[in-house]
Formats: sequence, structure tokens, C-alpha cells
Amino acid sequence: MLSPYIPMLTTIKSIVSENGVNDIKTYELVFKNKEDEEKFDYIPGQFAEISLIGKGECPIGIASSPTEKGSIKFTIKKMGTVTSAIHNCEVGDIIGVRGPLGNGWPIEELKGKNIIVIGGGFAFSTLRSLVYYMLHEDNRANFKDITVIYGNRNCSEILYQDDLMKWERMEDIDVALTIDCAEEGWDGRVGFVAPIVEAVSPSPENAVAIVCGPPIMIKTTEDVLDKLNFQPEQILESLEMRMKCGIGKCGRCNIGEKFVCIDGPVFSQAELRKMHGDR
Amino acid sequence: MVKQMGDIQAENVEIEKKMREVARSLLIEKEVDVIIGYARGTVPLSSSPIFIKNVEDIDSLIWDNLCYVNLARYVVPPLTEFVDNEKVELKVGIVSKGCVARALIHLAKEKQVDPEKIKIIGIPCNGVVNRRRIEKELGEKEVLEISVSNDQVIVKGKDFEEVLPYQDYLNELCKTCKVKSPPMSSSLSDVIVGESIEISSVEDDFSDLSEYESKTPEEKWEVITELLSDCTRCYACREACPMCYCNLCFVDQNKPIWFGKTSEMSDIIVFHLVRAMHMAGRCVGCGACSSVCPMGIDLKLINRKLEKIVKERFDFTAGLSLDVMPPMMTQKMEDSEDFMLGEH
Amino acid sequence: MKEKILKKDQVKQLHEDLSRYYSFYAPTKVKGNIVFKKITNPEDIELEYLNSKIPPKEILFPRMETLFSYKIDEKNIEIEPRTDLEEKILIFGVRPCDAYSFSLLETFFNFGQFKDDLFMKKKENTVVIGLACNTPRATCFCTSLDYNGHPHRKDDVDIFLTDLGENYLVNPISETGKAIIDKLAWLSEANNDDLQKAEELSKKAESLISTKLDLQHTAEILDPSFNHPLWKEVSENCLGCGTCTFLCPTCTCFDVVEDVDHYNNRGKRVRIWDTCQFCLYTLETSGHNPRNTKIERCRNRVLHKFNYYPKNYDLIGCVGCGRCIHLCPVNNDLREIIKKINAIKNENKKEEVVVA
Amino acid sequence: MNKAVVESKQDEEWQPKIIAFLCNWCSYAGADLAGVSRIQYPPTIRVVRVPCSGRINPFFIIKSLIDGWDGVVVSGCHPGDCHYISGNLVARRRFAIVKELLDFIGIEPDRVHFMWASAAEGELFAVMIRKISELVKKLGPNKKFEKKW
Repeated sequence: MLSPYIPMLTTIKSIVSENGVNDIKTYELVFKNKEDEEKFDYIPGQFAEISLIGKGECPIGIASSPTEKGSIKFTIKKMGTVTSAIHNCEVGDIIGVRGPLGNGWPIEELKGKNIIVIGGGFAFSTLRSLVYYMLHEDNRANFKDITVIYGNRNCSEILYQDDLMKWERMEDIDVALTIDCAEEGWDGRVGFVAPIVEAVSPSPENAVAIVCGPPIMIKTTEDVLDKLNFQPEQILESLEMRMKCGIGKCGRCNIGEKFVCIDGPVFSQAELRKMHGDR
Repeated sequence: MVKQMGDIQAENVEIEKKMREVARSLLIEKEVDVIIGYARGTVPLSSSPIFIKNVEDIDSLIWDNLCYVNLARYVVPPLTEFVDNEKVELKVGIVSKGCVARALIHLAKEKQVDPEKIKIIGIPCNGVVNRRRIEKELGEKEVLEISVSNDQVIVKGKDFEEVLPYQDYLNELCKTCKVKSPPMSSSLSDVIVGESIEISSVEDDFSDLSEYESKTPEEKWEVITELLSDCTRCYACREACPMCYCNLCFVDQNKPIWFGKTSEMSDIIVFHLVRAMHMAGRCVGCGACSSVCPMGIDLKLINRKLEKIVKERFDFTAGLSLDVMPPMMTQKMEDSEDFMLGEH
Repeated sequence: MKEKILKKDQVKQLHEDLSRYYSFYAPTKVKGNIVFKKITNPEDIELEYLNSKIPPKEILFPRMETLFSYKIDEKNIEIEPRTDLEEKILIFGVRPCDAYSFSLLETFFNFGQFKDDLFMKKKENTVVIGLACNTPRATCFCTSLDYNGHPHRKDDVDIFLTDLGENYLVNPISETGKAIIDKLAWLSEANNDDLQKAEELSKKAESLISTKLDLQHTAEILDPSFNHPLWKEVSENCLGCGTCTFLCPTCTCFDVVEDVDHYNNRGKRVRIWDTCQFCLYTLETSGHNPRNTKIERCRNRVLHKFNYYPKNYDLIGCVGCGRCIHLCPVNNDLREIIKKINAIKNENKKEEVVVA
Repeated sequence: MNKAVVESKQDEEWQPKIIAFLCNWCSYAGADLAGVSRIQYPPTIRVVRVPCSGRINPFFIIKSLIDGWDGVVVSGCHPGDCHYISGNLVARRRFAIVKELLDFIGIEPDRVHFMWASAAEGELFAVMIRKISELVKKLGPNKKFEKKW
């Protein structure tokens, strides 16, 4: 058995800069060994430990969908030591990947339901994975209406613009994009995510709301969803925390007795309310 | 100035009594909100810092030869409390032997404590017993009781009793300490139990260092490696140090990562070396770092060297007066350049 | 009779015989501290000891352990997994509380979908020879723990020794232990007197443990006490050092760092002990820290052992060795903390908010 | 930086690798003058230009030693000439302590050097570097901080 601490090696196939200031990039990685690709069997919402050998590791949500074969994608913001070093990488460089880790979005439970995907800013990566997965022809029939509400500070920060444009043209998905303040050339919605959710006003009937974003956005959106009569069980969130091992051994990502890395990162709001812990 | 050794225990009892009285009146008259002092430890060879807010608890305050923690460590950042949802800085009375008071004076100089909020309850100290040495030397016998009388430390266990000479079993730094009581300092409001001392400079020949300093670099490296080889990097020395108040220690900095966090010898030495560097002109020689070390590493060599450097180069001793600028906060045109490469 | 007698001067012989097959670890004195080290000279073995300062977990979960090493050659990277895990380890003279800590660590490292292969492999290859504790410290409280802790507990070892004064009574426990004893044909037979003496010592040792803690309900009391003012109180004089956790036989938290050798273009990824008492432990890159003050950090340590462990693994994460009690620089006594927690039971159970 | 160290290890005849922190206003210009005036000095130093000697965190010096540099030299403006009035004076106190402590833990005193060199002292700069190179060469490679493998 291979040690869970040893990363699988991948090479960078492409790098796409996602925003104007160039501090968020999407990396497409291809496994060096074909067997590794099969071993890396994931569902949307899971994450992986990305490591730059010689620099360190950091946990990053998987942005690609399992239906996209041949490569995996990670959207990485330049923040700390490792992510800064990754941002200096070029196509062809070697990156280690350990995963898939975490529980991911509960796909089986989502089946047969209306899905409302609410994202804010840079936290959209695992949501992209989910939407992509649901829209795949093999899976689309398993889900009912799909609504995507996605907010950003300004339009240059919107991730995955190609995908979003494609989705906007599609019939079987509603996409509502919003930016915080009006901007020249923007004809979409303007305002924070929470009021837009209120305006879109999704019905809680047979629905699940998936919320991912900065803490303040989650907070306000929760209030709105509460107002719209969503039950805590119907709201799913993905948490993040400082992690090292990603497999529940190094100890730091606990909220109460739960480890974000193995019991999470996806929790329903009902679960979160029951958890006593620091986060 | 060697004081005649009286009965240490009797002296301590006397001081303890007076200290409680002073503390009680400070609390009753609301001159302070909280008293930081020492309480009896639950295990022998220890004492426990205690925060007293109620007058009823005053009798938990103790004073003996095991009050090794430097209490000045607890006032940076200042103690606060929420009153009606508003953060209020507390007025603190601190039981202070010489080194605690020196630390407070130096912290005031570094603008880390507000002298207005601090009341020094000055205590004449007759040294702290070297608990780690006793533990180590008694080997695997469990000490259950320790007392000091006249010039003896009496250590008792299940089926043994040892009498140790008091002067020998003091903390290494207490042996060379010249400032046992708080130095008088005009702008820190003091209450002194017992006599206070007026001291503006300390004379010392640092003869205890000469043996080490005469070694070759290789020998020195060997001694230091040997000394620090047990270090587990628990950072108890850093945490117990009143001068280590940085929000983010250089050890914890990760942009950039200055050096490794591993327990390799080179990393351990760098940690202690750089910590020492930061202590120059600031170390008050309380010896708390050595007393708290779970592995019993005695850092006195380094502490003494720091004292020597600043004394000899800048004629400065940390924490004696609020009027003198600490050497690392100022500079002079005519500072010595003997360490530099000249044209000669 | 399966029990044997090992004369004290035969320890040398035992070392000689066993170190041929095993890396022989035993307590030894290094600069006044008892620690477990690999023994090459049997004279160094120190068996008359209370308990080691650093727990023997250090052998299986070292302060610094390589996860894997690598070579960097321009753009190519070659990963080399650990190859030294097959080393046969023998740990001699382990106190029963520390021997139990091995079982406890095994439960933890083997839990869940991902197993810690480094620890598990080493544990598999390890033989533990326990040594009865005839002289418990005043701070010991193993008998209060849920694992039937006892200074003469034999369950977690392969061979159990009892110090009878002149000799050690050798008691093979596991199959491995029996096999080893069979090989040591020179051991003399024990008689009933020896067994009886061991029995007496066991009773005596038990009576010497003066600390009795009620840990029956601690886990459930802790459940609603997350925001209790108690935590501020118990953390008030905490320094925030890592002594209690580094020297705890059950603490397992680690940090993963890179150790690069620039000289030779190689490096290794290592794990080093880390502790929940440090600010960096949970500090996120964004600057947010879920456990920002020592109140939360002290709380995490206690809850982890006395609430999260029972919930996750159905056992208390403490062996009762008392190291954190007598080594804490400011004497922040765990026993007092437990007593304070137990006192909550009688309080009104309404939740109070900590004023931080 | 580390590449340089690696190369030095492969050289046939051992040459020390010395890192030099030079202040922008005086010493760096001094080194420049030495170059422009074609004054020869050994190619052992690698220059890091800093705004002022006061910018030099003692950790720069220690980190250089950890990373395997055989020698460190720090040079700034002469006292009184500092572009920032007193940066070099502040630095001088710091360096005094660094030097003493390094000596104290057993790093050979000749590994770490401090000097002043003005923009006009190209000749002096070269002389000093020659001297320092000799001293460091005599000490041999810096192995104290090398990690065990």
C-alpha cells in the first residue's frame, strides 16, 4: 500500500489566468502515470493536497468535474508560501497531488431535487465542478431545476467566464450573475449575493441550496434562505481551515470532534449548528 | 554588598505576611483591579501564578524560594476586561522581586506597559531555588516536600531526606544577581514590602564567563550543541520570557520562512541564537527561561553573555531606570568599532 | 511455569541476545533526564526510574520523521518512499501507562479511511517489554482512567517484568512474547513465592496512587460546556508553551514541513511534533485564526482528550501518566481542571458566554 | 543563491563563496568604482545591494550562514555619511551584537565581517575583499549548519 502522505506526480498542461490582477489562476494538471488517474476517483466538492516539491503543500478544492476526463483542474489564488510558488510555475512543471480528500457534495442525496447553487467570489471552484457534473448528459436527468447565483466584486473577478457564458445560453439552467457595484459595460444584476437570492426567490420545495463564499456572504445568505423557508437540512456549505495532512491525523482542522478534512468539508447547516467548536 | 544570611524561611514568612496586607489594602481601596502573584503549587518544586480579584482570595498569595515565573510576562498585552461591552484596561498590582520590577521598567521603556496601570508590590528576594537541578540531581527519587531554612534546602521524599547548601542550589543567575529588590524608579508607582534599593549601575566582572570564552570556536560550538541537544522546541523559554512579547515571533513567520522548524541541531541552535540576539540589552536576567524548561536546559551562559555585551559596550543594565535609553533603541557617533574590519 | 526470573545482572545478557534481532530501545539517562534511546552499551540502561521525561511514543512517532524523500533534477522529480520501516524494534522497560499509549495511538492512527502507514508498520514490527510501576508518582492517576489503568497492567505489552528487588519476574503475555522467552533458555524458573511477591507489589503500587479522579461523566459534562467561563479561568496563567503536549504520550498532532538540502538538490518532507498550544497551529493564510487566544487553545487540549476522543474512538485520550502535571512550567494542574469540570455538573446547565 | 553554493562545491580548487551586503549609496558605488577602475579583487563575492546598512536584519547574516555561504561581509557608509543620517549607526550596534554572539556560539570570527567603504574608496574595497577572501579561505567551507542526512 502506498503511503497516504506521498503525492502523485502531475505535470501542468495549461495555466489560465482568471482575473484582472492575475492572482487567481486555473491549473490544468495531467497525471504522469495513467494508473494514478484511475486512482484519483473523485466527486465534486472534494479537495486535494497540492504540493510543490521543495516548497510544501496546501489543500485546494477540485475545480474540474469527474466527467471531464484526462485532466484535473485547480483554481489557485496567490496567498501564502506554497500558492505563491505555484504561481511562479510554468506549463510542464511538476506538481504533486494527494487526494481526493474530504466528503464532497452529497451527489446521491441531491438527486431528484431542485438545486440552487449560490457562490461568491473565488469560492466558486467546487461549485463549478458540481454544476459541470450535473449538466453532463449522463447526469442531467437525475437533477431537476438548476439555478446558479454567482456574485463578485467586479466583472473582472468572475471565474470561469467561458463556462458561465455557455451556461447562460443553455435552456436547462438558470444563471444569475451579479457584481457588487455597477460598472461600465455590465448589463447584468448589481448588488450583493444575499439580496439577489431574495430577488430570485427560489422555492424551498424539494430544493437544496448550496452556499459557498466568504463568511459574511454565507452569513447574509443564510438569513435570506431562512426567510425563504429553507430548512437547515436543505442548506449545504463547504468549510475551509488550516490543514496539513488532509487525512485526519495532524489534528488541526477540528471543529469540535469533527475534522473538516475527513468529515467535511461539506456540512449541512443543520450539522454545523450542532457542532461546538472554533472556526 | 553581601547581605548577612538570616533565616530565609522566617524572612519569607514575614514578607509573605506583609505582602498580603499590602495586596489586600490595594484591592480594598480599589487602587488595583487585580493582583498578580504566586500561589502554592500542587506539586513540590513549583509555584503557580495567580490572578486575584477578590479580597477573600488574598491568602492564596505566597512568597517562597520557588517563585520562579517572571510575572511581568502576564501584562503584555495589557489585561483587559469587558465592562458593559466595553473593553477596559485593568489596573494591575504585581508582586515583584527585583527582576520582575526590572522587566516592568524595561517594558515601560519599550512602551509595552502603561506605568499608570501598574503597581509594583516590591519584594526583596533572596534567590530562587534551582528546581531543575534538584530534580536532576536527585535522579529518580520523587521530591515530595521542599523547605528552606537558614542556608539549607531540605528536600524530602518517600524514604529519603537530603540537605543541600542553599547558596549552591540557587538558580545560576540568582547567584550573580545584584538587584534583588525592585530598583527605585520615580515614575512607576511602587509599594515596597521591606527595603528598596537605589541603584543606577551594576558592577560585575563576569568572571563566570571567562572559562567559556577562552575556548576555541570548535570547543564553543561543541559546548553549545551539547547544551541545547535536548531542546524539544516547546518554546517554554520564549513564552515565559517577559521580553518575548512579539505578536508574531520570528519562528512563526512564514513569509519568509527564516529557518527550519525541525529538531535538527542547526535549527535548534539558530532558534536560540536569534532569540538571544533579540534579547540583547533587554534580558533582565530573571532566569525564568531556565526554570521553566521541561528538559532542564540552563540558558545562563547566553543570558550572562548578553548582560556582558551590553554592559561592556554600552555600559547599560536592563531595567534599572526609566531615564536611560536602552542601547538598541539609540546610537552614538562614537560607538566602538573594534569588531569591524579597518584599514589597519 | 510460564513465568521466569531475570536476575538484574542478566539484563546485559538479555540486551546482548535481543539486540541481535532487534533495535533495542530502553530508558537511559541523558543529562539527568530519563529518555528512551537505542542502546548499544547495556550499562546505559536505567531501570530504576519513575517514568521517562519524554514518553516512549518518541520511538514510533518521533519528534521529526521523514514522510518521503525526493531528488530534484532540473524539472524532473523522483520520489523515494521510506524504506526503513521494516526495522525490528524492541522497547524495553516501558511503564504500563506508556504501553497503553501505544494501543491508544494505534487506534487513532488506524482509524478511518486513511491509515497512517508509517506508524502502523513500525507498530507491527515492535515488541514491547513492559516494566511494572512500583513507585507511582504523586501525580499519577492511571487507575482513574477508563482502560482499567493500573501500575501493574499487563495487557498492552508482549512481555511484562516486575521488579522484585533482586530479580525481575518475567511474564510472557503475547504469542510474540512467549516465543521470545522460549528462545531465552537461560532464564531461570520462577516459583510461587515470586508470583506472590509480585501480587503484593501490585497491590501496594495501586494503594500508592493517591490521585483519584472521577472521569465517568466528564465527557458528557463537557458537551454543553463549550462556552463555560471555566476555560478563561483555567487558561489565565497558561504560558502557551508546548510542554504539556510535547511530553504527552497520547498527543499526536504534527506539522508537515519541507527540509531541503540545497547542496545536493534533494530534500525530504518531514513531519514534526506540533501542538494546539501554538498560535501558528491553526492560523490560516488569510490571517484568520479560529483559535486565536490561549482560552481556545487550552480548551481544545482538554476537550480533545476528554470529549472528542470518547466521541470518536470511545476511549479517553489520556493515560494518566501525570507528565503534564508535574512538568507544566506554571503548574496548571490537569487534575484541578478535571475537578473544576466535574463541578460544573452541579451547576445550572444554562450556557454562558465567555467574555474573551 | 543556492545554485552558486552548489557550483562552489564542485570546483577543483576550493574557493570560498562570500555573500556581500552592500549599501546602495556608498559601498555598492565603491565596488562599482573598483570595477570601473579595473582594480582586481578575487571573484569570491556575490553582491546583494541593500538601501542602507540599517536595512540589514541580522537574520540575513545568519540565514546566509545556514544556507551554506562560507563568509558574509556587510559594508555601509562611513559614520556620518549615511544617506539616511543614522542608519549605519543603528546597524553598527546591531552588528556588534551579532558578531559577539556568533563568536560566542562558536562560529569562527573570521567568517563574518563588517566594514565601511565610501563611493570613492574603490581601492580600499578591493583590498578589503582580498583580505576577507584570504581569511575565509583559510577557514575552509562552512559546515556548521549543514543538516544531517
